[in-house]
Amino acid sequence: MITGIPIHYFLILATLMFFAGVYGFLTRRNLITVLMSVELILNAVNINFMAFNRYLYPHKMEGMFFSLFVIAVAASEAAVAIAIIINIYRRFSTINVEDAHEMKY
Amino acid sequence: MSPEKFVIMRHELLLTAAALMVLIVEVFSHPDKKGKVITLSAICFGLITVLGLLPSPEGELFGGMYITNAGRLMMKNILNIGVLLVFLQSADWLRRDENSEKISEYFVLMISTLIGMNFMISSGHFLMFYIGLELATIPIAALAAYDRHRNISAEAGIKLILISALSSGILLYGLSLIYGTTGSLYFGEIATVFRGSNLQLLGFIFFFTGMAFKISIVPFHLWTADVYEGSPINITAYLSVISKGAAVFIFIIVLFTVFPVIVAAWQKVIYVTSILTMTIGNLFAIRQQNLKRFLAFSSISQAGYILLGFIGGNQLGMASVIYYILVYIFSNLGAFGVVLAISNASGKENVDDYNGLYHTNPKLSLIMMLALFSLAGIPPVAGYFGKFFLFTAAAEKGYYTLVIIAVLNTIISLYYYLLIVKAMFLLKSDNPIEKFKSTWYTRFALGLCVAGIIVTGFASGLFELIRNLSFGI
Amino acid sequence: MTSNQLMFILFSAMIVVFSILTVTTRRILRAAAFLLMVLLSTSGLYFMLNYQFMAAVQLTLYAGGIVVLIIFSILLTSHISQKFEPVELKKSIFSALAAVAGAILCILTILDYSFSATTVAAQEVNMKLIGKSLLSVDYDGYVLPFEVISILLLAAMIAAIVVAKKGGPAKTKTPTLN
Amino acid sequence: MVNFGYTIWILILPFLMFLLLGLAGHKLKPKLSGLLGTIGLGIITALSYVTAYKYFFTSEKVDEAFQKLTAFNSVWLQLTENLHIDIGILLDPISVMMLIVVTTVSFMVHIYSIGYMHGEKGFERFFAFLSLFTFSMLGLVVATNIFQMYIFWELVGVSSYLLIGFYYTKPSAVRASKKAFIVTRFADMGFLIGILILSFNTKTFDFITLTSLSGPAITQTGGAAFMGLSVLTWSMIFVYMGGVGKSAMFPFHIWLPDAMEGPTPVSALIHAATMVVAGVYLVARMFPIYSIAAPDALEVVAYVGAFSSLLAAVIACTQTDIKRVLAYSTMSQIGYMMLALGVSGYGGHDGLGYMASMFHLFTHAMFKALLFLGAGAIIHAVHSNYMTEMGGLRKYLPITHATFLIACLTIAGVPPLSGFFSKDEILTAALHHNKLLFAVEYAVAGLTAFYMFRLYFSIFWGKERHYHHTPHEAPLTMTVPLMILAVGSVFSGFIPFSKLVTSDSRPFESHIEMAVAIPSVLIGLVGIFVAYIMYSKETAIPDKLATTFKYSYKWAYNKFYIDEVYLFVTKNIIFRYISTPIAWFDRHIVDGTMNLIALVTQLVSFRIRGFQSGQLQKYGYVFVTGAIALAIIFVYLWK
Amino acid sequence: MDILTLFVVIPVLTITAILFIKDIKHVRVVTAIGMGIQLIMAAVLVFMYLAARKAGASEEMLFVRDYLWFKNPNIHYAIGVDGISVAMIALTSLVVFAGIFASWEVEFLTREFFVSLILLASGVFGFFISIDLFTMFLFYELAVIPMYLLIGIWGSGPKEYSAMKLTLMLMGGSALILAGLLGIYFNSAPDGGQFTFNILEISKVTIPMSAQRLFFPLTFVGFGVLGALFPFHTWSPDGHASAPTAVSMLHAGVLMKLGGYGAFRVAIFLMPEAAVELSWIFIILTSISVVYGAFGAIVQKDLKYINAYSSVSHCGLVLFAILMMNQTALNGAVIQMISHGLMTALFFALIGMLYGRTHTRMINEMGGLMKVIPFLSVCYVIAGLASLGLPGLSGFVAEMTIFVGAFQHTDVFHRVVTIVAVSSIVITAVYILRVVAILLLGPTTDEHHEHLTDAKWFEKVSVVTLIGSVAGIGLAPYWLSTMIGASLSPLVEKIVSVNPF
Repeated sequence: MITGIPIHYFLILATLMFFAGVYGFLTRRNLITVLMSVELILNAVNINFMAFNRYLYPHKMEGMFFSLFVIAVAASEAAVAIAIIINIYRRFSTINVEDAHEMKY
Repeated sequence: MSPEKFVIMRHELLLTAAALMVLIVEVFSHPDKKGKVITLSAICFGLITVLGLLPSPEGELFGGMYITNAGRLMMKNILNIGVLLVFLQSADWLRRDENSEKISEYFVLMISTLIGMNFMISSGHFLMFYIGLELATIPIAALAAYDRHRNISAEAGIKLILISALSSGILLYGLSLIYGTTGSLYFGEIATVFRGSNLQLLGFIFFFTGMAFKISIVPFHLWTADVYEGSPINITAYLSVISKGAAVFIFIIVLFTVFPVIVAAWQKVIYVTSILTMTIGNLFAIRQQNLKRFLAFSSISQAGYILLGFIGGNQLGMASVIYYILVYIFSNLGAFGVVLAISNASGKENVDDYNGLYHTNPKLSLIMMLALFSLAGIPPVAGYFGKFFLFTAAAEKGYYTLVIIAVLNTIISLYYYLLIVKAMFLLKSDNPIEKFKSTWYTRFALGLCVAGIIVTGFASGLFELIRNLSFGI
Repeated sequence: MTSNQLMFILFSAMIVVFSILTVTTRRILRAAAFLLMVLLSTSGLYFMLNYQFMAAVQLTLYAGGIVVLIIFSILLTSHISQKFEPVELKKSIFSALAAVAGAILCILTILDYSFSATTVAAQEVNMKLIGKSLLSVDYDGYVLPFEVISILLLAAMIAAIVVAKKGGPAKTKTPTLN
Repeated sequence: MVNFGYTIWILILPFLMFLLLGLAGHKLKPKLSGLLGTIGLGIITALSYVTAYKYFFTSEKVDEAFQKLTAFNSVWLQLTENLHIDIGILLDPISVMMLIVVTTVSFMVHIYSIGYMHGEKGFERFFAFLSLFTFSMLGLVVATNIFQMYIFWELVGVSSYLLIGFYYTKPSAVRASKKAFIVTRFADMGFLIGILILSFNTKTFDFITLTSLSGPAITQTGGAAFMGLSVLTWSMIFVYMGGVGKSAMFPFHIWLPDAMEGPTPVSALIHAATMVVAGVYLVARMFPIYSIAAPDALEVVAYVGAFSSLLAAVIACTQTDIKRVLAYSTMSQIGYMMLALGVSGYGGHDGLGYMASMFHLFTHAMFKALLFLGAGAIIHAVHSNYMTEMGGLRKYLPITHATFLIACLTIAGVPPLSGFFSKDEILTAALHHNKLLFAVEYAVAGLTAFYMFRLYFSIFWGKERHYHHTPHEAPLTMTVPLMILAVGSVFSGFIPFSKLVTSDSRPFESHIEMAVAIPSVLIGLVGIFVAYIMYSKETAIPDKLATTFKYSYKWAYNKFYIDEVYLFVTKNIIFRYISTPIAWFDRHIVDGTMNLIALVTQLVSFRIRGFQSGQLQKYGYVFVTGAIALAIIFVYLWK
Repeated sequence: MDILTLFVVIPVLTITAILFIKDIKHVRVVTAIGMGIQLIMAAVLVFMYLAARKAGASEEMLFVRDYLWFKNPNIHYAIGVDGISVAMIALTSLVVFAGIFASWEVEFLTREFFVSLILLASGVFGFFISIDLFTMFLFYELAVIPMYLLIGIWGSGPKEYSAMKLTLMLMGGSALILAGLLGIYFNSAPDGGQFTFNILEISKVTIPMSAQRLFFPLTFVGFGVLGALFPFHTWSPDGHASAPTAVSMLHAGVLMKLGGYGAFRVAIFLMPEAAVELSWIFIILTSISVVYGAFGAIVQKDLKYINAYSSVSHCGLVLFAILMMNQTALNGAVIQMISHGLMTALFFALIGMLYGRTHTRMINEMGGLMKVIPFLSVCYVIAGLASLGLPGLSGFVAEMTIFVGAFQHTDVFHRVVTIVAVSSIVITAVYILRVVAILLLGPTTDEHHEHLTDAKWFEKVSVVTLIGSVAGIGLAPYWLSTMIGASLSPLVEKIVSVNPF
């Protein structure tokens, strides 16, 4: 199903998504949206792995499995992060990322 | 699986068993007797530490996904010792009322991170490496946010987990590039086809970034201070010593087994970043008032020194890095142990609060001084030997400029370590920390630290052992 | 232009647009929705790549699991109609610069590299093979990561509980620290 | 061969005495310690006389020449293969002569001091220092090598320092002692440099080797030239610098008048008879080199000597402190000796100046010690140093008066007293060498007679002053030395020096040249006469003269402002423009740099704190840009 | 156990003993006993050494022991002594012994004080017996660090600042040394073979010139910092001024000698070629040190500052002589180290005692003390005279040896700088006499000072020990000079073989 589509397309797409995520990480105010940006980043990486696997090394499934585990890890990461975010919300009554700067310098 | 393979994997298996056991005990024990969990865990972990020291066959399991050899075993043992010390030190803290609900969780999380580290160290495949890395990070974020009644604890937790997510994202991106250009994620296979094209270098740099985050190398260090300050002290200790040590270990393994081809490239990277790390870490440390934050920056600069051992790309460097981590575990945990004890007794964490400490708590002050001297690399304590070997390793490859910069940096670091010594010994205070007696756990832990600080240096056999074992990595 | 290419363009356009929307929209629930769209398009890509299993996982785990989790937490912590203040211009410009620079760097480097497809015959990815690989202890077997990830999930669960658990007795007492 | 091995005791005894009195002195009774010191010195004096007798009359002569005998020599410090500092005893005519001078005067002073210092606090200390001085001076005299001489040279310097500052609670004494030490120390630096250059070129310190006619110093007349003079000449000039300092020649003479702050016996011993002539002795000791290998340096010696003697004589005419007058007189007389050496040739009758110099040294020691001790007795009696507060004392102090008169006549060169002979020889030598120098010395002879008798008349004649209590003659311990020295002053002129102490140690015939003798006696008498007119009674002449020649008088009275120049150099230039800036520089620039490094570190540390803003997204920003930067640098820029 | 190791073991034992003593009053007694034993040991060592030499032992180092410590890097615990180290050990034990008596009355944290002091001493002893660069460096740093506590806790004035400055600057020096040592190590086998830290072995090979050019300046400056090399001397005035008596004594007396000793043993001896090539720079710096220190001392008002600047001058002379690189000058350098060690210790001891009585160190606040406390004053004068190079005291011997040695160079440069250095003897006289005049002589200016008490017995022990040694060396330098000279010959041979002068 990928004939006619060079691998570069997938890679560029993943890169764009990746850096969109990075941009989101750097600018979003809400901790949850920051977390969402992280999910974007991880998703981009997954696309990379899958594309490589399919295009270049289709005889094995390393890339695919890697993506699979990344998803699992991302899920657990998100779970913990959300737990902490909720905790923060309880304490600060806000989840604005800029408000979490009690410690500095 | 044959029993032999169990023996090969005994670190991880034992730890898993321990974690499960703690969970089970938690479930079945009486709510008022949760304190027993501490004793149980400490004893249990002590046993694991001892068992880990037993000789073991080398080997690969799971088709090369899990690799163990004497060198990696030694790294795990070193971590075990460190974690044991952390456990002992945290006993008093866990007994506080506000923590009594979550004792076993604490242990389970700690042990599971250690399992992650062990898998990371033993990995022969980047998937194992990645999962180990995350297993070693995610629970720590929760631990950093452990103190629910302290705002900064939660702040530390969120900072840690988000930055770590970003970093692992970048790391993964790098890994994906490496995978794409080499066709494998097995260490051995990558090494055979890795050539160092631009894309591979890019992948390596992103991979390096992820590791640099764990080791807190400048400019990927900024989370360190905040997280260290916000976390409970024993978590900070754990982060600064165990977590960092494990990352250093796996980093050195990866560098030497996966990327030997581009040694020239990573030497340059390390050259620059180590200078940055030492200098920036030191410059920030100078001004710190909070001891945890102070030790955070100190640990950043220590990471810079550790990189000196990498740069030689030689066996001496490898050995000295591992040795230094061992020394660093004793020294830093010594320092953190004192900070923790004092914080537990008085709630004070600032340098000013330590004024005149020697007059009320001479032993703690002496231990602190010893630990700081070891961190600063003052003879005859172990830190001196560790630093010396690191510098020797760098000098062996002719990096004299780097060595000079490093030794000049040790002067700055000596300055701020001496500030603490000054506070404890020289200054007087109207409101000193009152005299208090530590519990058996703390004493034992600090005693071990002191013994480690003193003995590790003089006992040349230890270094010889590490040198011989590190050969196989 | 083949249908493949059309589909790819469709998915990638969705991904790019929704990604950017996810990180720029000022309404949080919309952001979650856009994220969901991105994830869905991604799973479409996986279908294209002929990884149906992964596409399914993506759908269930990512779209179904994580996004739901996120939406729950949004509901817990925010008003649905809440609109963010716009991002500081300086911050957004610099961040965009960094992101664009990084993207350009990566893209140029990728374009610079000539990938050579393997000559080994492709493997039919079916559930049986996936299951076998997942439980294999040999080369290219993934039982160990599978086991370890279970520990990770367990640990994450406990971690989440530890963090989110409403305070025990300590909560009622005045904290001694700080 | 006569055995002189025992002469080592001449050195050891005073040293032991010094240790004994210095360490245990305060436990002894003062009287006892004084007595011990004096007895010790008596023994040494006796030994010296025995030695002199044996040396001059019984020791073997080779080719009629007195031999240089090394009575004792032991390596003290090995420096290089060739260079080693020895401590030993060298006996030759001049050293033996000096032994006599030093021990005699010292013995006299010891006896005198028992009376003079009676009841003073620190009596035993005084004697300890005297012993130390005697030890050092004797060591200097008998030095076998130039470095031994330097060692003892320094030691006499320090004994002089200690003795000048004996009244250490008196600020002026403290100042004077400091000044004396530092000025001579500065000169000694020249001496040391001279030694270094000399020894570098000759590879030896040993006097016998150095002065031997076939020795390295004389045969290889130095290496490369510098500013037209050979290196050897330079070294000898530097060595002479030491002599200039110690002998208070211009321009290093300023310490000597101030040194009179010390107890008078000390002035007599050190600053009149013995130590100050060390410079002369030094030149004499090295004389073959000066004469044969470095005649230019010898010229320097002559001119410095002549100028100093003139300068001192002029100043002496205006001073009112009797000890200062005597001090300038000493300087003037030493100038004579220097001049004599400077105009002397080597060997036979050419060496007349050398002989004359030594002769004058000997006689001067006698009469100048006498003058000082006499002055001491006077001061003892009237408790003042100023001749303006004295007058008509001859009634009260008959013995002192008589001996003082003898000394004055001697120094004025009235025959047949000893001064006449020695001065006459000097003038003769000068006449044969350089008419200008002769003329100067001739004038100085007149001035000498004038100011000595000005002193004499002002003290013993003139108007009687009001004294607090009637002056009385000094005790026997003080007058006996006066008398002995007076005898010496009278008769020492008859010692046949040309037979004993000559430049090449061979005797030669010398006789009085009437053409020189008669004018010199005449001018002496003229000087005495003028002084008589002006000072025997209270007259207005001196004041009138002083106002007539207001400026020259003022200059002379203020010692030509040389002290002020020195003060300017030390206070303003060294303290204000060298030391203070250096101290400032050190504290602010050098130290400041170190502090600045620390400060900059702190400042940088403060400045970069913004990185650690606490903002998670800023951390992320740094993280991402860091990663991108690393990638750009290491993937593309720096491969 | 060999005799040399005992020099490290005895201090350690003493420390242990101190730690276990209950009664704090016995601490100083135990310390004195321990260091007394050390002193006796030093004497025994001197005799053993001389006897061994007399018996014909002709090795460069005697009593050599070599234990492998680390295999790679090739680190040994290697010890051995030659005449120079024996002399330095004797000096150290003397000064330490005197120092303990000088600090007899330390009241505040007595136990800790003596422990730190002995720790410092053991570092110094270890340094002098080591012939392995690693162990040497280890002991070197060991000796520097207790200074911080000693000055910081028991010091006076701006003690924290001074202590910090001193420690940092010295550690800065040692940082350079460390780099230098590593450089030497990795060039110690230019023909292949095992690298080594052993001085004797390194001295047998020629380190490549390119390496020498880099590492000679590093090591020399590194050690020079401790040897108060201009312009790295500024720790000295502040450090000395703030340090307690015994520490000043030990520091100026012994620790600064580590600088000279190290510069000689490591920098010059191992890298003579570069030393010859680059010495001119350092010769200029050291001659500046010599004159500059002396001039700086003239206008100081604080006794300790005066002495500190004087130490800069005198230690500058040590380095100056070392750079002259011939037998005589080196001999002079070693004697100067010993001589300066003794007399500066004496100075600081006396200053401490004066301070203990008058509670000031400002010379303009004191005056006429000679009348009140004659014993101390006389001792001060003696120290001063030793310092300005009076014959019969040790300073003279050292200075003259140096000057004569330095003047043996045939080129103009060396001789001109020698003359510059000679000029310091005058300046020294100026400031010494100035102090003596203001401080001791003249009338007593402060009426409170009229009832001071003279030295107590322990002070006398301290002072007399030092004066005795100063005078002993000054009166009979021959044995010392020959002992050092004999040990120098093999070293000098190596240096001279490359020295074109």
